[in-house]
Amino acid sequence: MSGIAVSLAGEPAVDAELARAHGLSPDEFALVQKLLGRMPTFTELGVFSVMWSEHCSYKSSRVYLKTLPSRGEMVVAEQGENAGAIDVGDGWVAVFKIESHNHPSFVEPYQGAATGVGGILRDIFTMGARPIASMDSLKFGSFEHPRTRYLLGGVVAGIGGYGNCVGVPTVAGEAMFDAAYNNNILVNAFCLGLARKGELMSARARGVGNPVLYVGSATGRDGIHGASLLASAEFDASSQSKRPTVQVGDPFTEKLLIEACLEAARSGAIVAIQDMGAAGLTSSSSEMAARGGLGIELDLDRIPLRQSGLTPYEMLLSESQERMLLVAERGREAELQAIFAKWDLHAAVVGKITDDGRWRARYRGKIVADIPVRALADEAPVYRRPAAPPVKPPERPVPLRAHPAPRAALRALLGNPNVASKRWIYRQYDSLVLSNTVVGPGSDAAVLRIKGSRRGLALKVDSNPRACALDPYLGAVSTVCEAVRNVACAGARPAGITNCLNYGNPERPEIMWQFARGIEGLRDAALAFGLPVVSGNVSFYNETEGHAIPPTPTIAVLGVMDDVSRRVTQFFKAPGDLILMVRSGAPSLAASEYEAMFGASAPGLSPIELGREKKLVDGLVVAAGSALIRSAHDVSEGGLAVAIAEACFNQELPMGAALDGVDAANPSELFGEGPSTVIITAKQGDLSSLSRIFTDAGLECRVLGGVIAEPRLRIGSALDEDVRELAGIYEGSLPGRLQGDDS
Amino acid sequence: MKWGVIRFPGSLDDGDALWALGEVMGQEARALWHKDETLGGAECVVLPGGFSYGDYLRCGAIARFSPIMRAVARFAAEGGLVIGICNGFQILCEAHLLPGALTRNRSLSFICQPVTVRVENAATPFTCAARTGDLLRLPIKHGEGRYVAPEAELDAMERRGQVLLRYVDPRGEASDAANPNGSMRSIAGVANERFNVFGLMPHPEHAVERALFGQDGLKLFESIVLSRSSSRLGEESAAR
Amino acid sequence: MLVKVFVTPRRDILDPQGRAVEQSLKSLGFKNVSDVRIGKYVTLNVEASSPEQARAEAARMCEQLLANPVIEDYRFEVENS
Amino acid sequence: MLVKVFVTPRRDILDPQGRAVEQSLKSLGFKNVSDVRIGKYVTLNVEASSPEQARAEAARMCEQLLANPVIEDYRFEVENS
Ligand SMILES: Nc1ncnc2c1ncn2[C@@H]1O[C@H](COP(=O)(O)OP(=O)(O)O)[C@@H](O)[C@H]1O
Ligand SMILES: [Mg+2]
Repeated sequence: MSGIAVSLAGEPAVDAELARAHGLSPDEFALVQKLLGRMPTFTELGVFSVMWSEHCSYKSSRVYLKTLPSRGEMVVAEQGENAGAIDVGDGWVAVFKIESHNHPSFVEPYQGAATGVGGILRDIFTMGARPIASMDSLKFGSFEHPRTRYLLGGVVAGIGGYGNCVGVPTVAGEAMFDAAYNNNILVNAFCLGLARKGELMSARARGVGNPVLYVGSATGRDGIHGASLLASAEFDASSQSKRPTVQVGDPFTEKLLIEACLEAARSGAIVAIQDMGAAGLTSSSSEMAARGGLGIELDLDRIPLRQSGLTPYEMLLSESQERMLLVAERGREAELQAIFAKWDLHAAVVGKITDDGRWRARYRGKIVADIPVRALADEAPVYRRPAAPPVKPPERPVPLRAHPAPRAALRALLGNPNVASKRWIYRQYDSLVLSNTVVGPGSDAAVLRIKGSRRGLALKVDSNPRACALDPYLGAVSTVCEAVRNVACAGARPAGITNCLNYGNPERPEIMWQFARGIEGLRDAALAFGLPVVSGNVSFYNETEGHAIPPTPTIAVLGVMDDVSRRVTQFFKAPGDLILMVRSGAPSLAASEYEAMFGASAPGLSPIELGREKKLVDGLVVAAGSALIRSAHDVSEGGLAVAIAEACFNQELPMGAALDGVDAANPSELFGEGPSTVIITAKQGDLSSLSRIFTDAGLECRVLGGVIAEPRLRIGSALDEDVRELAGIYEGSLPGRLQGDDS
Repeated sequence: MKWGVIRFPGSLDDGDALWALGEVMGQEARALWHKDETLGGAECVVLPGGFSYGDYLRCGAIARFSPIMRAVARFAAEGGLVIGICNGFQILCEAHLLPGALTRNRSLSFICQPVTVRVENAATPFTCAARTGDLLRLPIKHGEGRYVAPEAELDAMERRGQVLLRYVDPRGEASDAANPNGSMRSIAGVANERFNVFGLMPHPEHAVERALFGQDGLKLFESIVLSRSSSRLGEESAAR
Repeated sequence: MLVKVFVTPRRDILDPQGRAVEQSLKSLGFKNVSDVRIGKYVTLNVEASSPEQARAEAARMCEQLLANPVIEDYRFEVENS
Repeated sequence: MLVKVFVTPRRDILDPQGRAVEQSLKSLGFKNVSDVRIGKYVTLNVEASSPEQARAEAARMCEQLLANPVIEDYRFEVENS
């Protein structure tokens, strides 16, 4: 059955040219006609173009994503629902996901980043979980680039502006500056929510005849074609009013939506619910219907509008923020409307669930779209695009002639914005609201308590584009290892992964190859740690004028602690404690910050043995659980010397360290990065039990020296530095570069 | 004693205040809804932190017209105890229950960090469990916390002892560097002339547990409990 | 009727935003700029039977909500639209 | 010369602030109010030899800093002062 649908007066005629302008390839346009059994109407063409866009359909990545391990004992909801969920014990499930908002943030940093936070929050509370923490992973161009300060200031203010206003603490994140992102910054936002087990909401429509309700902000012309046709000059130029407009966030409405939706979820009157994200009304309605194997009918005359004169095409494609679509139990509409009214939100009945498997939209007595639901969701094209390694080897920094003196290198590294304190960023975020943050930003991973339970959750997000540029497989593996290790350093057992895969144009074989290798790395590492990948997001086309960003898989890990009082921070605690180093292999300067600053001196990345990585992480968890660890810090950007310095920077009372067990003449020992290395401190009396945990596992575990009261950092005869001075360099770097923007 | 924590649309730290008062301190604390017209018998009303009505136009400007604010004004006029924290402070200023106004931080950015404040007058219901000169470590988290008022009014307030908390350095000295937001005279918290309404930018409700931020915030809530129980004693003996 | 309201920070009150913008303008090369002040510009429509009535309403709106006299001055214009 | 700049949110762009203020005005009894938009009102002095020169500078300041063309429109006036 082809259904009948009509174009409206004044709408352009649908032909191959218009389809192309909508980003549909000739084959795709032919497939549309075949699935419909006729020519699409103008509205239908718009609907197909967004639903089949890379952003909504995952057409280039789907075959790869299927290879990721998504199952596990603790997994409650999997890929396919809006976010993954994991059973964390005591009747609680954690729901978490990370998503990109790269291009919007480049165009308008404040609103782009703000609406990125808003979107990921909705993915979480749409599942019936209360958002309890956010993280942000940011990549900017170098500070020499004229737009970097503006973008950094705007993005950070936008994340804070939104997150602070909805009352969800931003507890951790990461930030990096590199010329490779000059023209394509990355803004990846993560959100974690908690729900009672058994109370998760679904996005699967049920019940023929059930009403469809629209809740939240009215629909405007925001972001029409934001998801698909960002660059289609001819089409844009045809009409000023059709220019995609920047989406502006309204965190206040979002806060009301959170409260109202969670209250409505508890009423039991909601059958299914989904946020209106990319391709707003279209994707939320068709995806809910598709999951339930049903049809849906929308009455566009009832859609709340912000301005008059919106066409069906615009209503269906609008990406106005702070909107939710839900399917209610028939007869309980009024009950739900009363809950939303309590929160000053309007809930309008805009359609119903049908049994004919069609996605239908009516407008002023006419049917403007009538499409098989499956055609929009399941029958979207899927591509296995050509993938091939690049012909040219990856670019390397200029070779290093002579190593700088350790003292100079350490100071330079501490002042390098990629290593230096990110306080300038995170102090613009409320990290305290909700009274759960027992370890906030500044230590390796953040730790939250769960009120009314002894348990805690640890979380961190990481990426490692330098390593990914050298080797997209090993880079992805090492990124997973780092995020897992950060969570373990806090004393938590890693429990699940979410990822945001930022790559260039997938139509280029070398990008597709990077992506494929990245997925393999993510998969192998997840399998080795026994961790499910519960959710994720793919962001392609991160390139400008043929220059792609380095492959940047961003990995966030959630860990669980049975006893949150056993949490560990990275800071040295007391003089007299022993400083130990545990590692899984020898570090290398390849792809390190040292190399980026001073020049290339290493042939390639060190290999990673995942079995040893897992043993190291398991050892950390066991040792923390037995209270044998006083502090633990992951060695990452800047290497061992930087990690030791960071551990000395205890905000309450700076500590010192005296190390004799380091080969200070070897720059890769001091500044190398690479496979796992962790700095641990312990009481003298715990040394043997602690080191046995690691040596029994076949790992290198060495005493490097001890914590001293005098705030000095001494490494053999190579270094003897005043810790307060080093802290000044470390803390002063970002504020110094942003002078004038802040006091 | 009985506490009421008002929940405005956009209140965020209401749950934290209820947690601190109810779970940590064992007080009888309940949420009050902004559309209510009464205070449900509360002996102290808390206006919590957050972004009421998105803090659009000016912080607290819209919330002060909530129905419950008429009850709060009446309660305050009768001598009832009212404390506004952060956004609550902003609302109380907008409602003219406290003098002055809170404006954009000198740095123009939101700041979340620990501060040290000095108790300037311990002879009030909000500070009586402390001593004048005591230092408290509390968190701030706000974008608009720069306290301003006309100089002449500030002079009068200082004379009457209405400045209850001032930002200081860890040694207890007020200085420009220790002033996180550029507040006039480093003011962090003020009371009205009758000393029954108090507003402050730092968050005592986030400093009540050792595991989170330390416990210095308890001093302020304990003061209120102490002053209530002594005034209740006074009322009882007067009745007898 | 179209009401335009101009809300400006009071003279005696520090305007850090104005100062920051002045700094930025100077560093962009606008050396001969001074006294930058940043206020609010509110526009609204009010259905009123006469400009006088619209003006009276606008004055009340400003006093009650749109401006805070402790820190701001205001001024408004009414236009037939 | 005194330059007055009026920055307003672009028509199609959501103005949550304006919406909240409109709601609030209505609940204060100003039922006949609509279309509230909130923008910025920037005043500054510029030393210029002629109104034309001042106008040219003002235009450049707006484009470079005072307005964000992605989401805002602007308009300005120059007065001899
Ligand atoms: N953009 C950000 N937002 C919030 N916190 C951040 C951000 N960037 C860094 N941080 C915090 O600063 C600390 C150091 O970050 P990072 O260098 O990524 O840690 P690590 O090297 O251990 O992975 C962490 O506590 C992290 O959460
Ligand atoms: Mg790091």
